[in-house]
Amino acid sequence: MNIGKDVVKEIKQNKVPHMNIPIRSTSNIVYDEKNLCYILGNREFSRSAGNIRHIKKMTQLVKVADFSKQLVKEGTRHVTKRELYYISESWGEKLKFDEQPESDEIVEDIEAMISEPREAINIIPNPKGSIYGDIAMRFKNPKGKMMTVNCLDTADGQQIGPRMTEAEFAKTSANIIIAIETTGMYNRLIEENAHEKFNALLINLGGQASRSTRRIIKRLNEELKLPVYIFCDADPFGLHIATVIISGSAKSAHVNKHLCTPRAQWIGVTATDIIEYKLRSDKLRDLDIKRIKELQVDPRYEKDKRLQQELKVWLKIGRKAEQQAILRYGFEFVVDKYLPAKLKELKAPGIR
Amino acid sequence: MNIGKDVVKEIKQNKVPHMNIPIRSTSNIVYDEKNLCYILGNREFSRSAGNIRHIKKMTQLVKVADFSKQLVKEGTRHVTKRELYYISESWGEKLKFDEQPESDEIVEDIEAMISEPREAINIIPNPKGSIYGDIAMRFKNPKGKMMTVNCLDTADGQQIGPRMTEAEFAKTSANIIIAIETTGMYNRLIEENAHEKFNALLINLGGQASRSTRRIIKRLNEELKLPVYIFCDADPFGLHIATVIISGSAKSAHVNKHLCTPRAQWIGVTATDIIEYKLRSDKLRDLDIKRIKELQVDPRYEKDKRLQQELKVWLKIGRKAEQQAILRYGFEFVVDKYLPAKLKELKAPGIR
Amino acid sequence: MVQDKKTAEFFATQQRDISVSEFFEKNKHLLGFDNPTKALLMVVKEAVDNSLDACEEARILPDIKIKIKTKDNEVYTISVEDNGPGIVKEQIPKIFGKLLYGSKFHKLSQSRGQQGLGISSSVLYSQLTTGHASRIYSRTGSSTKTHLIHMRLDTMKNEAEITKEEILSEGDRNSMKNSGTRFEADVIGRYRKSQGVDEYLEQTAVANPFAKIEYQSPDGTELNFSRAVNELPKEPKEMKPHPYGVELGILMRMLKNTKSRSISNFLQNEFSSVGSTSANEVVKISKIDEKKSPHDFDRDESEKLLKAMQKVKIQRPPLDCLSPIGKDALEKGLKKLYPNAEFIVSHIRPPEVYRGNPFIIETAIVYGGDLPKEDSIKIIRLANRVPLMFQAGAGAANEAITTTAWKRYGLQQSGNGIPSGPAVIIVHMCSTWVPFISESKEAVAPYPEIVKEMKLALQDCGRHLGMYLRKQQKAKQETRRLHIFEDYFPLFIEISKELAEIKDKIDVRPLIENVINKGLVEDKEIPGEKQSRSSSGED
Amino acid sequence: MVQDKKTAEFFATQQRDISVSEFFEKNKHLLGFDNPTKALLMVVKEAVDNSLDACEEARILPDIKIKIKTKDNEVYTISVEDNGPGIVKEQIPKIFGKLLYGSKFHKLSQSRGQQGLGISSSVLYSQLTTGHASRIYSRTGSSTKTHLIHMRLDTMKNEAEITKEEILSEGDRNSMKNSGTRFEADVIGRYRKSQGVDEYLEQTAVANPFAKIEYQSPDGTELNFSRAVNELPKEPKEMKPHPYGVELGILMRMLKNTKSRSISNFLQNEFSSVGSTSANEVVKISKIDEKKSPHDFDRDESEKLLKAMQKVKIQRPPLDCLSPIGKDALEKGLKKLYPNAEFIVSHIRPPEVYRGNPFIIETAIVYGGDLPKEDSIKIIRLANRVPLMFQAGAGAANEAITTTAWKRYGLQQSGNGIPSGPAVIIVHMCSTWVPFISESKEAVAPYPEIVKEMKLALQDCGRHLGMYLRKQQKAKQETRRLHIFEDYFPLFIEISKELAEIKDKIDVRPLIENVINKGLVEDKEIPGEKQSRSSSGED
Repeated sequence: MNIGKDVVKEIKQNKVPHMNIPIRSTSNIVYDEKNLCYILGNREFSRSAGNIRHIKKMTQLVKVADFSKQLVKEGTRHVTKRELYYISESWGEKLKFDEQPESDEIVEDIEAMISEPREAINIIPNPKGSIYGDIAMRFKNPKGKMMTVNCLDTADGQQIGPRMTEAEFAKTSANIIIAIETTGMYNRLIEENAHEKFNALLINLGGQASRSTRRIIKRLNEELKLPVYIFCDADPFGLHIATVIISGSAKSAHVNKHLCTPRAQWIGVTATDIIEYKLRSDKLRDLDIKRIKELQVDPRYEKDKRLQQELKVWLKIGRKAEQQAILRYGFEFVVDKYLPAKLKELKAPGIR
Repeated sequence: MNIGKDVVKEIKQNKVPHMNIPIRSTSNIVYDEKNLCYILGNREFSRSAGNIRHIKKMTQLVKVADFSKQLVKEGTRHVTKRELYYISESWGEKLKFDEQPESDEIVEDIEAMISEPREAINIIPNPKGSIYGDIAMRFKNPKGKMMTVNCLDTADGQQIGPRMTEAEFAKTSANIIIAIETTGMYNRLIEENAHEKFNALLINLGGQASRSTRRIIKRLNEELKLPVYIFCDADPFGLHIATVIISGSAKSAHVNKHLCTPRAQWIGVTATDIIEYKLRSDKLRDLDIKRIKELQVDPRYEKDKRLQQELKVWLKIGRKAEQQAILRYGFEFVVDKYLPAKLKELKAPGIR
Repeated sequence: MVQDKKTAEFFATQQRDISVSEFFEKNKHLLGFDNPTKALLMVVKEAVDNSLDACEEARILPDIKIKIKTKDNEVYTISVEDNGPGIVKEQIPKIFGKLLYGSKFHKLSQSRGQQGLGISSSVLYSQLTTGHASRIYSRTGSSTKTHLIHMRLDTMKNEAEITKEEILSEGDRNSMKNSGTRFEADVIGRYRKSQGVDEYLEQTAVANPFAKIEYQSPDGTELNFSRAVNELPKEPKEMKPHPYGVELGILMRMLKNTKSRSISNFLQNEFSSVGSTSANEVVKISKIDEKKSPHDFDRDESEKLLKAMQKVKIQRPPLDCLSPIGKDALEKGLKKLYPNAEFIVSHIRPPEVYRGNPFIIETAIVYGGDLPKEDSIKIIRLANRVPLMFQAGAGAANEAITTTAWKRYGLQQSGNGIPSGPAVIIVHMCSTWVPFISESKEAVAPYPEIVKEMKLALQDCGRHLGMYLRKQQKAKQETRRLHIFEDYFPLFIEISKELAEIKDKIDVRPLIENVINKGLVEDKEIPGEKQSRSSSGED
Repeated sequence: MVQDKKTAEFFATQQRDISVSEFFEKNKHLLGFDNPTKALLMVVKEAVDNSLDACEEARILPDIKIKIKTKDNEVYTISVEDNGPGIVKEQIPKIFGKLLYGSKFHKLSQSRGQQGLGISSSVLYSQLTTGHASRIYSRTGSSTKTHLIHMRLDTMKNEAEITKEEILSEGDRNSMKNSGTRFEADVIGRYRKSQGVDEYLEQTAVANPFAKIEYQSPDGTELNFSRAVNELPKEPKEMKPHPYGVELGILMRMLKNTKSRSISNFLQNEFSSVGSTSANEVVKISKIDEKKSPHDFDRDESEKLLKAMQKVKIQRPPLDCLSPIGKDALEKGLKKLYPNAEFIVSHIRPPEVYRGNPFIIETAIVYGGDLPKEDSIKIIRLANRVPLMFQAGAGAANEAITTTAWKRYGLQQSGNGIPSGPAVIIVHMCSTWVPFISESKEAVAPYPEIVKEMKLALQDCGRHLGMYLRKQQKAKQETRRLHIFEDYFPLFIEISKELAEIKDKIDVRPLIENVINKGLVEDKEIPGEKQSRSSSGED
């Protein structure tokens, strides 16, 4: 972080200090063919300490940067954005934030300036999700001591929190990762021994994946070369969950390349599955239809024939289903028939 | 469960079979001075197999009862209410449920008839929450094998799922339990080593406590005689979270006595704390005020002088705060000053 | 600036009479000639109303022919012909060429036209916009010949200006076949299908089911309404004013002009519903010398008399002055217009009185068939058998309909709005004096007495509609009852056995037969059965 | 049933004239006498309008006294007195005792009364409800004496019926001091404070800031409006019709009645804005022989002439026939009525034309002071200086106000509703012919040309209001600018040093002084600064 140094340099040259901050609005978001996700373009805007609309924000920005620098140095503490907002009160009247969106914006400005997700400076998102399966994790406990835990030795999986997100992967026998949208289906797969049958790590997303979960999926994929399969509800929201894991969101374009897993694959439940398995379904809402039409022209998926085909089917049948609707065939069907067929189609390793 | 036997008995007597089901509407909810919570009264209504408005529901009820009886026998599977709804499709046109509220109602009818929570028949709520601290848990893994895990040996705590909820408590050094409303504050307390400082198990409620979490708190309290302290936001919703753990909710009057922990205590954040610690606060909404006024006349808390006093203060100041607002005094304040003062006031064991 | 003061004498030279024609010429929008679309309709409407009135008074079953032609979609030639009694030649210039001239104004009786404004204002509008004279053909019987009079209206004098007179020979193609009147005028207008002449004639046919109406529209299509009933309605009688509806100024004038010598005779002769008993009671209460001649009453005595008249209980006005459409005729007319309707009901209220004027409300509802299911219902408003085409939102019918709770009768309604569903509502008011909210007779003023009667009539129709719809509903359910029982009972026993882990064979057929035969299959809700559920759809 | 056919001859005996008084007696709601509350206001309004018209025409600064008394809250005695020129005795029965009589109807000029209906309908209503004669006092100059005439209206003849005549001696307490007219009538009415006489007079004072108005209300309170300006407005001139506003029927009548011998003279003499050039052009385009006498034009030639008149470009009507309140007088009048207002602005539009009638729109906005902050704004609608009290929702002003986007001018507005805030909006239309939507003159018809002018005027007032409100806002911000800079700059450098882990002492004071002295402190947004945020307040 050269933010502070740049300021001091300008002062010493008797200049009014300024800061260049990458623009995060949609106009400056571009698709990166190399990383296969949206990233920020080159455009920046400049804040000047001589502009009274900027000086307070700039002061708060260097304060937040300084604060998180201390956190990183210390090494055991993490704060959420909400905590940061409250802690700012201890900085006095001039520096404290009046509304949380103000501190949130500055955190994002810093992320964009340093080109790293905020987790790197110990400002963490609220954790959500858990992991189950044979993998030993090495993590630093709150007192700084290194410990190891195997995610198969726990009752219902390991909670993905700040320490888990940063853990080292000590050892695993798994071949693949299955990320599951709902807690219900995650528990189902545990109880049906899917982790053994597919030699898999099961990750419970608990709805839209939190940044911690996306980060750990990316790390498992890159560091251990484990292919990732995403198993969601058969609706545009489920598909959205998958696409965010795969290519990130426009909102987080400034940190996408640290969070997304471009080679992850969407298992379904697909629109074709709704027909083929005669799943209990509901009508698509207008919002759903709008979302599908957006995805049809999204540059990230233009060339994905399977996805495009499914989007067409969706519009045609006009219906959506939950992943648990597969239970109409009883408990075992999902691991005995549905997933094997899907994983085979996607050429997952170790599946005949 | 004698439901099936009673039916067969009546048939053999050449009678049209009927079922008596405790009435769960507000008119039949009474306060139980012994268990210190709301329970159902004695009133029941009768369904007759000769009434065409009843016969389908009765048939579905015996089917659900029979289905969960098989789950319990088998011993490794649990279903959520949503899963039950989807699974009912495999029972054919006559028995399947058209809408989830229909199956939910029947599950609750059964709970009321057998006077046990549905967890007892392996129909589980979605798990939420986690535990951190020194306690060894003995649980049965999905393959039926008994395993042990210590909640201190995990990175971010043990997820509270179906297996954790039923686990045996093998060993603990803890003196007390602190249940925390927000994930943010839970992580804060881990990172500030509250579990060591107070010799405590930390339980993350993640908002309103799920039934699994309430159940495990009750078991820890009863089986290990650990006193429970609940640490929430300073608003009527936070207070509500505490009161549901302590005395259950009207909605679950039929199973309250299996879920609530009457001796658990509310730490705060209290209305007085908002003033005393000058916490950042928001205006109470109309709904909040209505809730406070209801609590003032609730028979469960009529005699709780501390609570009544706080309710008065609340109405007077007309404001609410989040528990993280205490961070205005920095990271350590909550474990160095705030909680010690509170626990001392509530006479927690081992606190000077 | 020096102000040049003008004196009262100067102003006196400036003041003069304004003729009623000049007034309405300048204010033609007040008569409904707001714009070309409405003007076209108004001319047709005034002529048709006059024709129907003339036929009905002469006890002739009306046979009305309407033709509208246009070459340029700007100037329209309108022709309305009836088979009525015709008009004697001398009267034609007055009836068609003078505003405020007619036979109905000074009478209290139910009729379409009332104020003697309508047809002459059409002549006025015609000459104002096209400069053409209007043509009136009249034949008073088969023994006379057809007279044709071309005329304009001299607005300054409020008099007809005859430009040409002809007597048509029997062979002339314009000669009338029998007695009757034909009115022809050219106006600048605009023709449109909805809310225009077509709809007006359709509704006129409903209101006058005894009339035959043939219509040729500007685009050449023909619309014919044959008679739904073959009898004229009972002729409404003329009535005298009712004591409860008279104002002091009017009473004073009546006292001055009466031929009665005693006050008791005055009351009995000049008012309706007053017999000798009530007349004497009025005199007694007024404390005026009963021998005093009505002509000698001063203002204060008149006021005493008026107050006394209002204190004494006097019978309602006579009812023979009103002629409603009638339940049978109304329903027949509607059946003709809506041949595919599923259900038609009408209701006629007993006569009521507002401000001394007797009136009767009739309503009807048409349901189902081809009517659109989603739209707001269609409303047909009628006053003395004349359709009201504009200002639907302002009148009494609108208030009565929107303040009625239609949901309970099976129609959709959001808030206090117009209900929606496949239905038409008809509201008819007939009275010796319909209180319109403007001269162009576009809506009935929402007096509470009138709105109340409309609501009562609508509620009665609504109840019948509701009963019909519920009956339809019930029949469907009934057939499903036994079916359900036979379907589920064996399954229930089967699963219960499995749950109880009992393997015995149990034959449930006898029990089923027994229950069905004894009629023990129930279909009712049990108190307490509705379990409270604060939320639903948990995971 | 045997139907007794009635013949045309029989009907001829039934038909007769209807007098205009009889017509309006029966239809008094059309003149605004709908109910006692409104009737009381109408009588005051008609008398005050007449008084103001009389004074203004006679170039006398008006001094009007209104008294309303009641003993029983039922019968009200209304007295309206002015210092105008008085009325010569012979004219009194016609002006007060004949409907449709007056000096304004046949002229095109801006005046309050137009149709000669108002004051005589008050006499009519008075006798109808109380039976009393009305009293008219008149003195035409200090050299003459006060005449007092008691009269009723004979509705059948539409004529005054004088019941008593007096000449008052100078000492009589009812004698007028100078020239003027006093009108007294008794009516059945109901008095209420809001939307009644009090509010009408308040608005009249705004519209006529040169008038002095003294008012004693039925409950005894006195309300006095002194003059805001001491000069009468310019006297509006009478105008001839404009060629663009004439209809064929009218043109034909004008051709017949003209004294001009040639068609070119006819056009120049009988119409406004037509000179010899345009007259000749019209004749040329019409292709009619220019020597033809106007009296010899037939219908088709008249039509050709009319079409030619509409093709030729003719100047606007003359503007001296209009007399707006004027920016200065209007603002002064408002300042008197709202002495604590924070801001008053008015705007007067250049004259415009609808259907050949010239008109001017004036608007004003009063802001702040004691006006309620949360309510809908108050709207004062004026037409030819007369307040319009009813049917606020129907008229042009309402349409203009609700379709204007007020938010940008600093007033609250939800959807297309009446804006809210501490403001009053005044909309005045003056014209030689105001198109009312009914005779009772309750609202101006929303013709597009009129609504457009109203909107333009309102938008101008709105812009000034908006500028004022923004200026107020800006001044506050300015003072905070430097303060912020001096506050934060040293802190910013301090923390930056800490972040850079640089311990050097840096004196930033010179840089601060430098920036401030060179005026380099900025206050502007940078493009791109608004970072997109789809959500906020994450945990």
